[in-house]
Amino acid sequence: MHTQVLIIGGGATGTGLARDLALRGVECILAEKQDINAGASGGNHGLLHSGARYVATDPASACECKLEGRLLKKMAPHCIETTGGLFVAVAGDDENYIADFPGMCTQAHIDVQPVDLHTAPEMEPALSEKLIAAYAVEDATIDPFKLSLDNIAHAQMLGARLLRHTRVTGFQVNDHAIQKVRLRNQVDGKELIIEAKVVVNASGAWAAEVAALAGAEIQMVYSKGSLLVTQERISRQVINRLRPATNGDILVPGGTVSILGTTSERTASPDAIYPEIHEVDHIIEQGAAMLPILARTRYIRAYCGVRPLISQGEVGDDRSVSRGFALIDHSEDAHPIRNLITISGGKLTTFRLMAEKTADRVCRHLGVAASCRTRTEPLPNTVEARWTEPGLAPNMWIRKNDPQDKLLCECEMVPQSVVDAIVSSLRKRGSRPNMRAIGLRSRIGKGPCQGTFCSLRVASYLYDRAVFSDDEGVQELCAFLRERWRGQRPLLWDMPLAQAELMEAMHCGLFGLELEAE
Amino acid sequence: MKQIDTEIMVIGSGMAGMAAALFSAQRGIETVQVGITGEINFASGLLDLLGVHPVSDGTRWQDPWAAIGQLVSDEPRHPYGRLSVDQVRTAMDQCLAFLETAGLPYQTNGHQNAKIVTPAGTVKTTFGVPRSMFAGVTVLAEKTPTLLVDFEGLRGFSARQIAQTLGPVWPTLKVARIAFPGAGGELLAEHAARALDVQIHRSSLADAIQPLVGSCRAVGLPAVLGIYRTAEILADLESRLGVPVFEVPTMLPAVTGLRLREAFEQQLPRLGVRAFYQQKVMEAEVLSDGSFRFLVGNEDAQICVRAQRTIMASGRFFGKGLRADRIGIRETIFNLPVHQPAERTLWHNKDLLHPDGHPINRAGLSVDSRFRPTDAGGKVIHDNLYAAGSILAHQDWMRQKCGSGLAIATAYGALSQMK
Amino acid sequence: MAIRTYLYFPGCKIPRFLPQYGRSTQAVMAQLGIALDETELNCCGYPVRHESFTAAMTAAARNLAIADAKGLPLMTPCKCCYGNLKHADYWMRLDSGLRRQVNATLAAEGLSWREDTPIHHLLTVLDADVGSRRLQMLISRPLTDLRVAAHYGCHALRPGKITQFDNPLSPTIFERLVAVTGATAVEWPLRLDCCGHPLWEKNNRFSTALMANKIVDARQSGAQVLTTACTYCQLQFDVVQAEQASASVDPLPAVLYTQLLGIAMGLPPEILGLDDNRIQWIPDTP
Amino acid sequence: MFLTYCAYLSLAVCVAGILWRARRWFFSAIGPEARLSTPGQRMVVMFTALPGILFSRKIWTIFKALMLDVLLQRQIFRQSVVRWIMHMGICYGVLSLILVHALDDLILADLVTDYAATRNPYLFLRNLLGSAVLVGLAIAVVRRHHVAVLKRFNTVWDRAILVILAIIIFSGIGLEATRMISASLFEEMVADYWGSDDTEEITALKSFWAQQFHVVFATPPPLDASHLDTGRQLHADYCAGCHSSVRAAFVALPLAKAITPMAAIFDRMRIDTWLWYFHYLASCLALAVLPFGKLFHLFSVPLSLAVSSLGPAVGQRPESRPIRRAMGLDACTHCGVCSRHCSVTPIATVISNATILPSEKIAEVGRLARDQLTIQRRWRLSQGSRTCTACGRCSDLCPSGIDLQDLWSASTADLNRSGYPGPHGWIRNQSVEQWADHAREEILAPASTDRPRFTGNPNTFWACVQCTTCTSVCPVVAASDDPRRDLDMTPQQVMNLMRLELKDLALGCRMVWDCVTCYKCQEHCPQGVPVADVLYELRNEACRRLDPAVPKKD
Repeated sequence: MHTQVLIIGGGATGTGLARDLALRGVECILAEKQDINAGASGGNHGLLHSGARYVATDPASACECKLEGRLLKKMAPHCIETTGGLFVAVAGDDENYIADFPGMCTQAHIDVQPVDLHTAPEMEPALSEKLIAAYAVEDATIDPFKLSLDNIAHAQMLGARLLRHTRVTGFQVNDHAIQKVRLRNQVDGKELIIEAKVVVNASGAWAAEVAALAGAEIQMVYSKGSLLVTQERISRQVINRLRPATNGDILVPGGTVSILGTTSERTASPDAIYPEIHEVDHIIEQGAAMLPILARTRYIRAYCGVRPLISQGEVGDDRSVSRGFALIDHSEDAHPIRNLITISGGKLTTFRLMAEKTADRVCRHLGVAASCRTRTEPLPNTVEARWTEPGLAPNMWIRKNDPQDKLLCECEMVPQSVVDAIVSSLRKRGSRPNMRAIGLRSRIGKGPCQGTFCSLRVASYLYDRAVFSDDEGVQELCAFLRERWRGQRPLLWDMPLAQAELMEAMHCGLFGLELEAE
Repeated sequence: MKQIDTEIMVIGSGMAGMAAALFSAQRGIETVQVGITGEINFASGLLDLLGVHPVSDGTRWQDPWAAIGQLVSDEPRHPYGRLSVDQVRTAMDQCLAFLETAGLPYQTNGHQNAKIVTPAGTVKTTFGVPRSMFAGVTVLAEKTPTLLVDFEGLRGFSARQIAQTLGPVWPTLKVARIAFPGAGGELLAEHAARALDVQIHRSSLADAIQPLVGSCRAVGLPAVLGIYRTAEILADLESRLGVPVFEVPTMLPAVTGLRLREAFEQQLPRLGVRAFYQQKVMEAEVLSDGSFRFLVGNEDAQICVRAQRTIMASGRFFGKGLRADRIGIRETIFNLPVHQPAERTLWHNKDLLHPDGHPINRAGLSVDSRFRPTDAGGKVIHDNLYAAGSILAHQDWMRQKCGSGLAIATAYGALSQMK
Repeated sequence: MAIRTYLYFPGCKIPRFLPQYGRSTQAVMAQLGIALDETELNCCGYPVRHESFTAAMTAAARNLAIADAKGLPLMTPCKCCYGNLKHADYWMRLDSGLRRQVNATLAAEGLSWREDTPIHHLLTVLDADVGSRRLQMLISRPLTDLRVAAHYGCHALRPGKITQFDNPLSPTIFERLVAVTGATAVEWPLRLDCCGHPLWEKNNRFSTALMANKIVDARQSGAQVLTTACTYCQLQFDVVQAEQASASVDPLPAVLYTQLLGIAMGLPPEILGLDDNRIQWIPDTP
Repeated sequence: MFLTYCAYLSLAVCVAGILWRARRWFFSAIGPEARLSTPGQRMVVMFTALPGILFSRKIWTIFKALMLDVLLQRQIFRQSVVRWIMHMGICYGVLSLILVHALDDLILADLVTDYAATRNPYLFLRNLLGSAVLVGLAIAVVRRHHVAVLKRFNTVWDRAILVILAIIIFSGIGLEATRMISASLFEEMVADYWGSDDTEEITALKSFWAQQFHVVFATPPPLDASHLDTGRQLHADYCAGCHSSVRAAFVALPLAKAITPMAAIFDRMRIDTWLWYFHYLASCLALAVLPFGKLFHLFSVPLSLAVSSLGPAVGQRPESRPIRRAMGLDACTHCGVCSRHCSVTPIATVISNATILPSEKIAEVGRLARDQLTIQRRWRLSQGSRTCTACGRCSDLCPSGIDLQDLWSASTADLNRSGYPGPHGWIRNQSVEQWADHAREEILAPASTDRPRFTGNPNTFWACVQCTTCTSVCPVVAASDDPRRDLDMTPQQVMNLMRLELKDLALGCRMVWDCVTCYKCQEHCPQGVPVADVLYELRNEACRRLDPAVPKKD
């Protein structure tokens, strides 16, 4: 295959870059070794930062956040809920920090309004009585899956190509330029070669790995962050702990649930990471100080992501490492590679800016004059990406009232028609539908039953629709349930434990999946 | 408050509780049974004895008795280890005999395990199979040309899925999908079963299948052939279709489990068991004379039960016999010591389908040779307190495929070893 | 034996729509030497539960308060009344807010709800307070070789934790009482299901479908008559069935338990109002 | 002269009014049967039926009813003796006053040769009857303001009727008293009936009248024996023929004595003449308004009782039922007995809707029949009607013999037909979607009573493991061959909507309204989710949102 630009990595940056380039009329292919947002882009809060969180450590990127946030609210309103946010401190928090906070915000040009301690509980009844300070900020929430899916969908409409489950296995580098890129399809193992004028390494936490394949060197720090999903929505707004950034100090509402996070733990590699039990307990304890109900409420899922932090060799907490992004043009390395660019670090909030800057650099390499259009061109709200929105499926299902359209997932009320839509959109883009892909693009399996019942219903439905054949269903079931399990395991006590027992009783006790699993 | 005196109090109305109440009533002992019919609602209806050992190798056994022998020698603390093979056999026989009289006949593959198809397309190793399903065991074994029928709107059951999955081993398995007579849209197994029970649509069902049979020598259907009149319905269909008809297990909760539940719930009170279903033990205390006093009810306790002996068959987490918080696992009625992993990180493997299974599933009550709960030091806690069923430690019924056998046998064991 | 007195709660429907239930109950109770206090009471609240939970509870609680003031146990022949009175008893005990609100309303009449007002259904009175032994003694014409399907009626049975009527999943009280009359209680799968009356004149298709299922099942199980101990259920199985009866299927007679018992006690059918039943059942008398 | 005109005018008004009321009996179409016949047909039916009744043994039943229930008012006597005394006092007091007093010139003057209003027994009777009425009025007032149900709903007419009667009686007594003491009147009489100008004799007569008849003269006459003897003599010759002793006026006399001090002023003002006009006009007014308010029951109740003595409405010919209902509406005296015994009265203490009470509902039904109800009041009436349990107590107890139960079923049928079938029907006529938009929570003010106890509280649904048991055991879902088409949703799906905080979508869903409340779902739920209670609560919530009277947020 030939193309102008090969983008490696289908996270927020990669998909954003694909769209940016496509809008500039640059031909590109995006290769993702798993699926959209498989890495940090899918393993975060879905928080559109006001910037106030970084005023102490990194005023520059704090301001970046503010501007990008405001821009995204205009360009992609359908991915964003403008909840507003609160910074709250409780008895025992660092008095000096609280005192300096407003000042630091004004210096960084971040807008904050002090909220008096009587009105704060009216805004958010779940807040602790030990409240000692509260400030209102411009926080909002963003659906990262919808965002990336819309970005890539738009890019594809404009001619970009997407290769899911396709991993880069090597580069053929002759006289300081990548000639060929070798890739392998993870599903059927087929090898393929891509010749691209410019290769962009947007593989986030795997950037160093990928660069290394081309012989380039990047100093990178892996910082894992774990998050918890509560069963119900606990607050209307985003709630931040008013203290130097640390663990378990942000609660972000997301549709009908809330997301509590996060931790920061060094890991040796970005692979094989899990939300660990001690992290979970730690987050809950910390969060409960702000919102006591967090100690009692039911959690339905835990997940984690790895923050790719380009290290400038500093020491200390990874949070103090710049959250600003790193755009590395390897043509300027000691051992230059003329057509390799690495973009990494940064935040979800600034993904567009990162894409823009990268695209500018790419265009300079290609000698293309076209300028960025993502500042002015609103992101189209594509149909295939909308099913990740909680409550949308039941709404459509009820209003459409088609007697033949049965629910496959009862918890989140996802009907057959949604599965059909996702299957056909996947096929339209030339990729094979599987249960995890469908799960990623809908709410299936994201409710309290965590796949206990919907998994088999979806599998058998896909057999009926001849999407599945032979015995692949069994492996699909195993894979889907294993995927769900990652996020359940750290939360298995009380009710969820009973739920999990029921799940194992059916899928292992009755179906004996453990005996079939590869 | 109502006051009741009894010899035996059975706590729990899952498989083990039902079996315990049955055996004790059959022995003519005064019995009170209390429990929420949670777990048995989710019984598959298949009576496992022992299918897999050791779980880490996933070795499946054709001869459950031999398997038990092996298991007991490898894992002496396994509840089966507290029983002789004969006891297990007698327990099973007595239970199957009861089910026969209760109008829910079972069949076994002689003394061997049986293999049966699941809705996921996998093949399950089990022991006691409802007679309405047994033809399925035979045709699977002989790979008979068979028509597997499924229904429109019955979610989670696709004949095509089963046939595709078993294709390599059972090429002669044909499939057909029909609309369940008189039903459009979503179909629930229990509703289909009730409709067939009250004779609605029986003939039209046969008429719908008839033309599809062709050269097939057996017909399989999802397990919806009635709850109370299964034998009658089956005979009816077979005579109309002229080939053996059998049921295939469905997703849980399944009609086959419901039949078990109904058989026990309706028959036990008739055998003289004073059953308080859907009620919990609110308070339990051990009296100085070694007997027990229970307050039974719900938010507000209504009945006071005094019992000489007590059998705990209160199940695990789903059955609410055990309860876990972030710190550890408790037994919910007497707060008995629970054998459990040292900390929560050890409860579950990171892989759901890890061959070793999850350590927490082997947590529970350790018991002495007479099924009396013991503390860590092996000391019996109350002379007249017994435990049976899945609440027992050192077993993993889900992975070993020994749920029902364990429940029935340990219930029998506990009873037969009372003084 | 000493005459026991109950505060009689006939409910709203009996006087106008099912007088035979009232008459037969009176007659049987007289035979048993049980006195019924007929103080005027108000609606049990069940009909208004769709509209307002609080209103339903208030109405019920007022009756309980009156019973309490008179110091009499309350007895109703209607399962729906029984159910709602029990609901009130339960929620008033559990929900202090409701208790305060309701008692405030009752105070205007100098009444107030207090715990532990005994609430009985006709059947529990016969089974527990009178007892089958004493009933047995009064049976002069056992209904041998009559096969009866006992219909339980939902609102007395469920939710068991509130109504405390009998084991909600496998009750036996009605079969026991049928056996007392000398008749055989048949086993029929749908015995615990709904008669369909709550939907009558709201959704007649479902209402009659539910009834039809039960009747088919009862007949299939060999029942000659179906017996009820609830005003609404009887109205459904007698009046509605009679109205729905087509030429093809002959209806299954529905007899009130008090009528059944009365006949077995040798009381004349007129007193028991057997002729008032829309679907005639003539006991084969020696 | 003027007064006579007034009298005839009010009589005319009265007659016209009666005819107008009577017309309604045929023209107001209440109940489904009304659509089967025209007013004309109904009239024909009634008048053709009349002879059949009058010349049959039925007439005896009617006669008995009239005797016992109208004349002796047995029903009222049974219910409360005090009320009976009240009613008898007013009823017979007023009627006999009309006969022996108001109409004396027409009746007594002819019957009795030497009739004079100032002679006994008439003088005494007038006082007696007047006081009887007063006693009745007193009881009525007390009752209206102390019986719980009544005092909440006193209408203008309940008060007006009492006020008018009181005015007539008091003015009458006042009139008698003032005339008694009036000197001017005395002189007029002397001039007219005696015509002597012998001052000495006149003085003597004055002395006697001053002493015996309490006339008050500007200059008090001498009261010595000789004057009095002469006075007595003259009185016997000229006055005694028309004037009995005023001691018989046991009400007016004390009053006369009481006002003696003011006699001179009163006499100068000729207050007696004013009172006379006042008394007369008040009576005319009473006559004129008679057909337009509660007073009409003088005619309508006997009629109603007569009709009801022929048995309940259902038994009668369909054409005659609407007539009877209309008569029933007229026969209501708003005495409140029905509401005092109504089986659902306690419910009206929680649901504030007067039309739950029969005594209030009947008036509203009248307005419904005359098509005078706003949407909101129609809805309230339909709520009042569906709250009725048809226990029939009201019909059994009504002293006016109105078949209220029949009236309710008729009006309920009318409401259903005119688009007020109550929530069950109402919801059925809309799709879930329309519903969700129609009754969104945010457009409503929060609930005052019946705050949701299960819905809106995530804990209610936490335990759910999605096992579908609630749906599997549901007999209604089982009865449907296509649940989605018939019920929109299954119980489990309703529970999940609650968990997902999409309550608006659940309210209009037919599963909620076709639930038979058999509680199987709740009983069988392995996790103790109160499924049926939630469905019940959703109905409460929907009823609240349906009620047009519920305040909307601005």
